[in-house]
Amino acid sequence: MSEQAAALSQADTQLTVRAEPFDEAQDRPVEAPSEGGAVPIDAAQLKKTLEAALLTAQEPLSLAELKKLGDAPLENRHIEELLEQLAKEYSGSGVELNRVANGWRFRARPEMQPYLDRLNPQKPPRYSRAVMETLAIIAYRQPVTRGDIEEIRGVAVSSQILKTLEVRGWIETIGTRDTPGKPELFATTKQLLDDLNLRSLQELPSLEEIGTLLEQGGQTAA
Amino acid sequence: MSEQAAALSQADTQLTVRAEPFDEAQDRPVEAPSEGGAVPIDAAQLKKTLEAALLTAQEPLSLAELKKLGDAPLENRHIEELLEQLAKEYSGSGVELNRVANGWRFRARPEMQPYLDRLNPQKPPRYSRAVMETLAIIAYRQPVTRGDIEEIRGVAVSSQILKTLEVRGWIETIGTRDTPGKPELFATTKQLLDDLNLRSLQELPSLEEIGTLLEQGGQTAA
Amino acid sequence: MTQTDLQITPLARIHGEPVLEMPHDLYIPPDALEVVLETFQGPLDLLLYLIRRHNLDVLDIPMAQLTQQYMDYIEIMQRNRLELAAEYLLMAAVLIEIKSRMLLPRPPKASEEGVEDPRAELMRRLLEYEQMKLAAQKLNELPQAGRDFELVQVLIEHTVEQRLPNVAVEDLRQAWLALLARAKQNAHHKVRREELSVREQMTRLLRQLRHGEFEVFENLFDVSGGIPQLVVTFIAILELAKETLVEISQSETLGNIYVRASRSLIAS
Repeated sequence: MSEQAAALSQADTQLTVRAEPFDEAQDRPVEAPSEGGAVPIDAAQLKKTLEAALLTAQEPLSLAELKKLGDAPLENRHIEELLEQLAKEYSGSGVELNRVANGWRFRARPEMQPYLDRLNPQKPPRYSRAVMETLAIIAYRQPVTRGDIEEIRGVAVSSQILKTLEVRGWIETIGTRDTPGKPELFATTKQLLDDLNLRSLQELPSLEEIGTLLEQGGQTAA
Repeated sequence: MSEQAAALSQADTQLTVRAEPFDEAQDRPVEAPSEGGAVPIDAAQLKKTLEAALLTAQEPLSLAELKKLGDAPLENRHIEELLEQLAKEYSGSGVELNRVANGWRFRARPEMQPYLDRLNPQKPPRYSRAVMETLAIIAYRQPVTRGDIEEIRGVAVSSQILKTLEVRGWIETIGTRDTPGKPELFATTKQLLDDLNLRSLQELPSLEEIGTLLEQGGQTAA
Repeated sequence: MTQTDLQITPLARIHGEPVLEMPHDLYIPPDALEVVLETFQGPLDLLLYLIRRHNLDVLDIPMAQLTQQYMDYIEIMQRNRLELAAEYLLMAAVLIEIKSRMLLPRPPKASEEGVEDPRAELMRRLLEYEQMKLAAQKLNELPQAGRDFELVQVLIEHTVEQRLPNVAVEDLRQAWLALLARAKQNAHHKVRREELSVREQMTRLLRQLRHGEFEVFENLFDVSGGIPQLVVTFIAILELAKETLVEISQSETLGNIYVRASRSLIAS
């Protein structure tokens, strides 16, 4: 680390253009001199800075931004060369350096994702009680209108709830009831049966059975 | 990349213990077999996974969490060995792998900061003396009540100060003192240590080291 | 009153210029004083400043001198009508009290037992505060995440689409159970138990009739389903008729019976 620091402070003071460009990887003069552009002296140092910047950035960094990291004006191709070297250095690692639309950025290799998911096991999301009850009502009492659902639940049913179930492909409107306001009639879809792994609605627990369950709780059935 | 994927899926299926441990770096049998412990076969693969996890994590990762990345049960020392190897591999780079209070995490080397600041000129505000003094008192005298802090500082401590530190995640209430009014007891968090790149409170500058006016003035201590 | 202490931190900066000591001239711009006042963290901080600035011995504070200086300071503040925190006035009282106690002759008996120096408590507090003040400086010098170094955070691209909740049959059962339980509490919300198969057939029939055209009655039945199925379908049709969801018509006696969805049912 102190070595690092030393290298850095050296870089701070030495950033002038060296006449003979060095191949940093091999640390000897490059055979073919580059096309006369100014070569940043401490390419290794600059590469390290690019690396730190890219690893800490939350967004892709454009070449224009990356250029700010040099102490002297830099040409795009110099930066790009270094970025390609970096990308190569990371080729055996768990992350990769990619060029994307708005610049360059690191990302975890997609193959790593199953492992990384173990660290953030997203708890499977759950539907609210309101959603589940609405679904149950539609499943058991279809076709029903929103009014029917509200009557059974005893509370208003938000459009959001129905929307959630519709977007999921579990309910659909199959018409309207011929009463004032022409309320829409909701029914469950085949998709729901598929997702519940049922062949038909009759495979849902029968209401009789449910009633029994409830009575075990010491209450009288309605 | 597809090579990567192949390697990974191979690792998935191959995770049994190999009789003859391989030196991954050289890919040939190791001379001295390890002390009879189960050696995770694809150490290189695991290291890559650790690397990806640590580079992508938002928080330091504990050994317990890192263990989840292995396909087979792992011993702490195996993980630690790999982490140390990783840290060494990054020693020449712009970032470093540190162990802090909550586990292991990568950070950009502090020497990089002047460069990184060019990309992100807005710095977090420096805290006022009042905030820092309050933090120091909580850090060195914890657990303390607001009254204790006021006693030491000789002035009222505004709720705003405590709020600032709480919101930053640096202090928390860990209970109440059993005196009239049941004042809350404040202590510092692991987050504070993480943010200061420390493993434990003992790594804070010691009070002896800090000294006082007394010694600075060259006067004799009582 | 030596003024050689070079290590004093500036009292304040006014227009970028460090103010190292209280101005001696008669006129002190009030805003300057306000800045000065703000630089002190309280009476202990001010006392420490005075002690250091005048090279006083913390362990043997000349109370008369310190008190005088402190009072001068307070007076300037008050003369300029700056609002002084109560703590500053309280400290003034403490200092005067200590000073007066030190003027009192010590009771001979008590001196043998080593009566506590009236300044002891003040000294203890000054030392403790100073230690924390220095500790705060040290803490502030430690590299801080975000301020002095950046944390690495590489993107994980979550290619998986948004996860949807899983629902099991059991969840539906539980939901219905909850409804039933509630319905029982409110007796007027009667939940009838009904053959599910009828409702299922009702939905199936409505779907079949969606096109809005008349359908021959017989075509609504799936003969392969067996007799129970036929019965259930029949009941479903009656139920639909009852709920005015379908119209049933027969143009002549013994002629074909046609069924179609109510006009309103036909989704646009």
